Amino acid sequence: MRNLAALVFVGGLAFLLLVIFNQFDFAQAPMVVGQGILMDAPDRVGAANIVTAVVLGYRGIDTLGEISILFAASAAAGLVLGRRRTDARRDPPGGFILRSGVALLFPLMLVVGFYIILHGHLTPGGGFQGGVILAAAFFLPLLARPETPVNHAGLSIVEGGAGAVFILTGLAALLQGGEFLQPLLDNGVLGELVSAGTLPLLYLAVGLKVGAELAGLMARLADVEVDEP
Amino acid sequence: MMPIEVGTVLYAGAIGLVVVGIAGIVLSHHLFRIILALVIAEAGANLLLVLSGFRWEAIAPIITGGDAVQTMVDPVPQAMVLTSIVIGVGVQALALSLTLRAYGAYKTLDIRELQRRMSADLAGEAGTPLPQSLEEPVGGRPLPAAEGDGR
Amino acid sequence: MIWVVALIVIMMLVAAVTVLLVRNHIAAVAAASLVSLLLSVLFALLRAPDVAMTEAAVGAGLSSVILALALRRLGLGRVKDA
Amino acid sequence: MNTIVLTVVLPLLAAFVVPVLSRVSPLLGRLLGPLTLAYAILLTLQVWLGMEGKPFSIALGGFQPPLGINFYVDRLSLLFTFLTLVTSLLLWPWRNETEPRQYALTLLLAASACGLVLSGDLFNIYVFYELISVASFGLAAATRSGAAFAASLRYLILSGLGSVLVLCGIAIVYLQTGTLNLAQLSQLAPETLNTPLGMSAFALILLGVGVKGELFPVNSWVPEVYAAASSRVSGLLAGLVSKLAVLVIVRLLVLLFQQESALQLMLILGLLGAISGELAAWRAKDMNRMLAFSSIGQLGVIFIAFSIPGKTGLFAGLALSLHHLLVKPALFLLAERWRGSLVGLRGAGLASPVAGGLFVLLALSLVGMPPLPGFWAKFLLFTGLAAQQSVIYQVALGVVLLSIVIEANYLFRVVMNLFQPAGDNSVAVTTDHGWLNLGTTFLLSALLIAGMLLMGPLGAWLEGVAMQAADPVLYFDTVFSVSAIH
Amino acid sequence: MTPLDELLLFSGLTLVFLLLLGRFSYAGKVATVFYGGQLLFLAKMADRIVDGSIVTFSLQVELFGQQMSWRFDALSWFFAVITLGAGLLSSWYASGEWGERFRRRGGNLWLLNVALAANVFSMLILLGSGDLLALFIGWELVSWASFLLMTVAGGRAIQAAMRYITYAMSGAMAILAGIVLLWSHAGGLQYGQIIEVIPQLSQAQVWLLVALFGSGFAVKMGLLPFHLWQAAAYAETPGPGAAFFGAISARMGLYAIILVLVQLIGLARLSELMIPFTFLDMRDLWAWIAVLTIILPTYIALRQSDARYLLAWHGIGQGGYMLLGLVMGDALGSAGGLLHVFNYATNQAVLFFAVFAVMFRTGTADLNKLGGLITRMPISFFAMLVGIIGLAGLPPMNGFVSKWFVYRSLMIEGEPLLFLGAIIGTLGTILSVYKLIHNTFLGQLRVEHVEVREAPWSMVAPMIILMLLIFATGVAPGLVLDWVALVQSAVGLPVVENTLGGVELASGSLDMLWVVGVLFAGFGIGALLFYSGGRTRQVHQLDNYAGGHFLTAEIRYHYSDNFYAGLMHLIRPWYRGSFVWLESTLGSLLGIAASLIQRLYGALHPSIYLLVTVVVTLTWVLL
Repeated sequence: MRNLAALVFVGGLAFLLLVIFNQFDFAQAPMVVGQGILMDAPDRVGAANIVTAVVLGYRGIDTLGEISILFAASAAAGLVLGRRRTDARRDPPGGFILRSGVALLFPLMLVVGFYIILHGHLTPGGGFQGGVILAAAFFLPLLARPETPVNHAGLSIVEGGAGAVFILTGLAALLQGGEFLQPLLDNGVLGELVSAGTLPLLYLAVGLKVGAELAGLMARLADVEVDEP
Repeated sequence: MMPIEVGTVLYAGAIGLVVVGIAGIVLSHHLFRIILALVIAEAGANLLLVLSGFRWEAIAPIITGGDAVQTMVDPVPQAMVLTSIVIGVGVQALALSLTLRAYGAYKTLDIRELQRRMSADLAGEAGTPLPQSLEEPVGGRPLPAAEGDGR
Repeated sequence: MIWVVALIVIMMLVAAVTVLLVRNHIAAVAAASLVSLLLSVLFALLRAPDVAMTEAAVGAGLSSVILALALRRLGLGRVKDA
Repeated sequence: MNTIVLTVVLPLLAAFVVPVLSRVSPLLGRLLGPLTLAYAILLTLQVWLGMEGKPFSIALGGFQPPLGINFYVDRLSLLFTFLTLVTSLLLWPWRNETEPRQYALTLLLAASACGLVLSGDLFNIYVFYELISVASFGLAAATRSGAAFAASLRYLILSGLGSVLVLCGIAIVYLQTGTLNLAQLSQLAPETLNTPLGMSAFALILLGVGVKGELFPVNSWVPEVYAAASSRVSGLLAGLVSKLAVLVIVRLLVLLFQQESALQLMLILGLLGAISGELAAWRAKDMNRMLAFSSIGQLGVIFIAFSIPGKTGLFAGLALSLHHLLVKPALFLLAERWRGSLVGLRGAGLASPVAGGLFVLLALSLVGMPPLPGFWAKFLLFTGLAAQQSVIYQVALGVVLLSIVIEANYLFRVVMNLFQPAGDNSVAVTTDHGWLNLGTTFLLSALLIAGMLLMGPLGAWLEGVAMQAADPVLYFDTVFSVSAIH
Repeated sequence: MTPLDELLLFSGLTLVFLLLLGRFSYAGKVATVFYGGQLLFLAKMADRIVDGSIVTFSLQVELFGQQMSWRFDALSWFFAVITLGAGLLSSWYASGEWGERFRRRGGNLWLLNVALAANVFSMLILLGSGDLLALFIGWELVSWASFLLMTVAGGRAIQAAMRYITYAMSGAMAILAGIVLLWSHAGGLQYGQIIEVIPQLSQAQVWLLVALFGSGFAVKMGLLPFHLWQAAAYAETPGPGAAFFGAISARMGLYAIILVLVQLIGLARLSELMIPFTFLDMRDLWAWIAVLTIILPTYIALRQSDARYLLAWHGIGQGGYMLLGLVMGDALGSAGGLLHVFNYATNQAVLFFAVFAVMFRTGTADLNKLGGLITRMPISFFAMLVGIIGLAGLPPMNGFVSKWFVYRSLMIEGEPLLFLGAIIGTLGTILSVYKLIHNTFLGQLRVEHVEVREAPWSMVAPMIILMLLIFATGVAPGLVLDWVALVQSAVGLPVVENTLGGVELASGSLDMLWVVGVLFAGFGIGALLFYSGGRTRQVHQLDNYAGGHFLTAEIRYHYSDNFYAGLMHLIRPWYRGSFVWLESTLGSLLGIAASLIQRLYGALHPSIYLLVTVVVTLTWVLL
C-alpha cells in the first residue's frame, strides 16, 4: 500500500518534471555567462581547454570547495572507519597474474595520470580525471598484496600539501595585491604545455589531492573490518 | 503527430534517471540500494545540467588551434558538472563507510530495521525505554488453562 | 542522431531500473556502472569531453570499485547470493 | 577589504594542514584551529570597521562578476561570518582525546559556512552547502557510537536527496537565465523567474536546502542526530548550520523570488514545522530529543518570520535567528551532562545550581518572557504578522502564540524537575558540568543579558542590517559598480 | 526623583537585598521594614494623587519605535496600597516563628522571601505601566513572579504551578495577540493613541479585541471558564504567600480589565457589541460571567474539606462581585466593585493568616481533623470571625458595605436575575464560611489539640491590625470611599458621593455609623439580658454530655465530615465537573495530536515525505 502510494507520487514527480523541462527549448538556453567566458577566456586565462579555464579560473573557488569536500569526506570516512587493528585478519594475496599485471600497470598508470593532469589546460581531462587514475594506480598494488601496509601518513601529507599548495598559490596572488586565486604567471602561448599561467600548477595540486584522497578512501574501505563495532 | 525531438528524449532520459533514483531511495529499504539510487539520481541531475549548456552545431569548448572562431557549447555547466561528479563520489564513499559501521553496530541493512534498533538503542541509553510493540498486549494471555494440565 | 541518442537513453534507463530491481548486489553495481558508462557516452555526444572522461573514470570506474569494496566488506560480495 | 576571503581560505588551509601537523606536534595541532578561527574573527572585525556600513563585492580571481564568482559583503553576510567563526570557536571540540580529523571537520564547517554566507553565485553556494553537509555528517558520527553512525547515515540519505533537488532547481534557473550570478539574476528575475517555472525552481531549492534548515517535512533526521551526536556538534548544527540554510533561502527570496506564492509556501511549511516541533517536544521524554524538537519548532517560527515580505520580515527573522543562535547551543551544552530521561533529572538543578539557574534563564528567554531578548524578537515577529492583511498570516500569528504556550509548558516542566528534590527512583545525576561547558554557557547567557540591556541600539543596528539586506537594487549596484571600477 | 522613582527603586532594592541576604533569619524583619518604607513612599505621593495629577517615572525606554513609560494615577495608587499592605503584613507574618519553623521543616525561606519581593516589585511595575507594551511586560513579570512563589512548597504545589503557568501563558498570549492587533491599527501602543483609534474600529474588530484581552485578563482573575487553576495554586502556597495571593494577586486581572475594557475601550462600546443569536450584549455577557463566577466557585468551596482550598475557592467567587459591580458601570456599582477589592483583600488575608496560624499549631488544615480551638486560640478565632463576617458581607464589617453597594446598584439598574444570582452566591458564602469556623474553632476539642496554644505574636499582630482595619473601614467606609472616588474619576466612571459612614442616595442612603450603632445597641441589650439572668456557669471544654451520658474526650461527636449532608444531597447532582472534563479533554486532544506527530518524526524511512512534499508543492506552484 505504502509502495503503491510512493509509486503514484514518483509518477507524479516524473510528470511534473517533464512538464517543467518541456517548457524549455532544447539547446536554446540563453548563454549569458557562457558566451562571455568563451569570448574572454582565451586572452585572460590562456588555456586552450576552456572548461579548465572555468574550473580553475572563473570558478576556481568552486574547485577549492570541491577538493575540500573530498577532503571532508575522506576525513569523515577516516573518523568513521577508524584505525585498523594490527591483528585483524587480512585478505589473501592476489594470484600471480594479478600481481604481475599490477606490476606492469602501475608505472603505466602513473604516467597516464600525470599526463592527463598536466595537459588539463590543453586537452580534455585534468586534475580530477588524472587524479582518479593516480588513485587507481596506487590502489591496485593493495589489491594484489593486501598485506602491504598502507602509508596513510604519506597520503595525508600529500593531501594536506597539495591542498596547501592550491591555497597558497591563491594567496600569493592576494599578497601581490590581486584577488584570491588570480592567475599569476604569464599566459604564454595558447596551446602550449607551459602556458596558462599557474593553471597547470593548480591542476597538479588538484590531481594529487584528488588522487591521494581517493586512494586513501579506497584503502580504508578495502582495509576495514566490519565486525568491530 | 509531431516527431519526437532529440531534446525531449534527452530531457526524458535525465529526468528518468532522477526519478528512478528518487524512486529507488523512497521505495527501497536496503541501504546499499538506496546509496546506488542516490548515485543514479545525482547522475541524472548532472545530465540535466550538461543539457542546459548544449548547442547544436557547436564544438566542445576546447580551442584546437586555428583561429577560426567556431561556436562552442557552454563551458560553465560542464565545469559545474565536473565539480558535482567529484562531490558525488565523496558523498558516496562517506555513505558507504557509515553503512559499514552502522551494519557493524546493528547487523542490519534494512533502513527501517536500522531506525528501530537505533531508536531502541537511543531510548535505552537515555533511560526512556520504548513501549513494547503495540500489537501484542503486555503480560500473558488470561486464557483458561488447557484441558490437559487442568488437574 | 536521434536514434543513437534514444537507444542510449533507453538502455541507460533500463540499466537504472535494473539497479533497483535486480536481486544480486554485484549485478546492481555492474548495472550502475553501465549507467555511468552510457552517461559518459551521452556526455561525449553532447560535446562535453571533460565531463565524459570524468564520468567514465569516476562514475564507471572508481565509484564501482568503492561499491564493490563495500559489498565485500558487508559480506554481500558473492555472486551466488540472492 | 578583500582580506575577507581569508575567513574562508584560512580555515580551509588549517583544515588541510591539521592532520599532518598533529602527527608532527599534537599541541600545535590542537592550537592551530582555534588560533586560525581567532585570527579570522579579527580579520572580520577589521573588515567590519573598514567597510563603514557600505556593502562591497570581491571578484574572486579577478574575474569580474557575471563571469567569475564574487563574494558579496554586506552587513548581513559579515555579521553571519562573524557569528559563524565565533560559534565555531566557542563550540570547538577542546577535549583531549579528540581526533585531529574532528578539528579538520570543524574548520571545514566554519570555512564553508563563511563561504556560504559570502558567496554571490548560486552554484558556489551549492558547493559550500555540500561542504557543510559532508562536514556535518562527519561531525555527527564523530561520537562513533552505533546510533551516531545510523543517524548520520539517515541524515546523509535525506540530505543527498535534497542535493539532487537543489541541482535540479539550479538547472532550471540556468536554463531560464543563462547565469548563476545572484546580482545578475536579481536583475533578470522579474522577467524570467517570476513565472511558475521560476517558482518551481524555488520550491526545489527550498526543499533541498530546507533539509539542513530543519524545514517541516524534511527534518526527521533532527531528533535522531541530536540525540546521538555530541552536544557541541548538536549545538553547532542546531544553532549555526540551520540558520545558514535559512539565510541562503532568504537571500534567494530577496534577490530572485520576490513573489507572494514563494512567501506563502515558506509560511505554510514554517507553520507546520512550528506547531509539529513544539507538540513533539511536548511529548519528548529525554533532554536531547526535547531540545531537538524544540529547535524544529523554533526554526519553523524563523521561517514564518522570514516569510513576511519586505524589511519587516528580515528584521524579525534575523532577531529570532540571532536569539536562537545564542540560546540553543547554550542549552545543548547544558544538556551534555543532563542528557537522558527528563524524569531522571530530578534534583539535578539543586545539585548544580549555577547550571540550573542558567537553564532557567535560557528557557525564559526562549519562551519569550519580557524583557529578555527572546520577547523582543517575538514581538517584532508578531507586529510584522499582524500588519499583513492576508488571513494566513493571522493564522500564523495564532499558531505561533499557541506554540509558545506549549513551549512554556514543557520547558518549565523540565525546570520544575530540575529543582525538585531527587526521589528514590530517580537516576543519579552527575553534577559536574565541567568548567568549559559551564563557562561557555555562562558567556552565552551573559551575551543574552547584554543583549537585553542594549536592546535599543542593538535593535536599531539590526534594523539597518535588515534594511541593507532587503534591497536587491543595492546588491546589483554594488556587485556591478565594482566591476566598473576595476 | 519623582516619588514613583523612589518607590520603584526602593522596591527593587528590597528585592536585591533579599536576593543577596534573604537566607538570614533577620532578612524577613528587615524586608518588613522595607515594605513599610515603600508604603511611606506611596503615602508621599498621596497628595498628588488626591489632586488628580499623575506621578511619572523618570526612566522612559524607546524600543523599536515603541515608547515605554511608567506612571501612577489614582487607579494604580489604589491597587498599589493594597499590594504593599498585603506584602507588608505577609512579610511580617513570615518574619518570626512561622518562618523559623518553615525553614526547620526544610522549606526554602530565601526563595519565599525573594518570591514575595519579586511579586510586589513586578506588581508595582505592572500597576505603573503607562502604555500597553509596558502593561504586557509588567503582566508577564507578575505571571512569572507568581509562578515562582507558587513553586516554593514543592510537591503538589508544583503540579498546581504548572497548571497555572499553562493558563497564564495562554492568557498572556491572548493579550499579546490583542496588543499586536491594536498596534496594527493604531500604529502605537500609547493609551492616547488607542483611545483615539477605538471608535474607528469596526464592531467585529472590537469584538475580537475584547475577547482577546478579556479572556487573557480573566485567566488571572480566575473568571469562568478559566478558574480551574487558581484554588490549588493559591492554597498550596505556604502561609504568607497564600495570604498575599489571596489578597491581591488575582486582582491584577481586575486592574487590567478596568484599564483596558473600561478606560480604553469604554463600557458604552461594550454595550454596542451584540452577541450573535442572543439578545445579550457584551456587557451582559460580562455581568453573567461575573455572576456565574460568584456562584459556581462558591459552591465548590462549600465542598472543600481543606481550609486553605475552601478559602482559595472563595477568592475566585469574590472576584465575581468586583467584576459585577464594575460592569454595572454606575457610580454605586463601580464603587462597590472597587471597594470590594480593598475589603476582600483584608478579609482574605486575615482568614488565611488565621488558618495558617491554626496549621502552625496543629499541623493540619483539614477541616475534618480540627474543632474546638476557640479556647486555645482565641485571637485567631476572633480574627477568623471578623474575616468571615466580612467575607459573607454582614455588618458591621467592611464586606457588608461593598456588597450592599453592588446589590443596590443591581436593583437600581433593574437587573433582578443578576441580583438573584448574587444572592445565591452570598448564601453559599455564608454556608461555607460557617463550615470553616465551625469545623475549626467550635465544637469538640480534639484530644491531641489540648496542649495547643495561641499563635506567637509575630503572627497574631498582623491579624489584629487587619481586624481593626476591617472593623474600622466597616464602620467608616468613607475612609476608603474617598480613594475609590478618586479612582472613579481617574478612570472616567461616574463618581460616588460618599460620606464618612457610607453614601447619600436619593433612593436610600447607607450610613454605617448608624448601622453599627444600632447593631451594637442590640448586642448590648442581648448581653445585658443574658448576663443579668445569672444562669451561666463555666465548665471545662471537654465536660460534655449527650443523650443523658457523659462523653469522654475520645468519643467523637463533633460532626464535620459531610457537613451540610441534607443540602449536599440536594445539590450534589449539579456538580458535574464539566470544566474539569473540558480541560482534560483539550489536554488529551493535544496529546493525541502530539503522539501522531511524534510518530511522523519517528518515521522509519522519511524520504517519502520529501517526495510527497515536492510533488505537492510543485503541483501547487505550477497550477
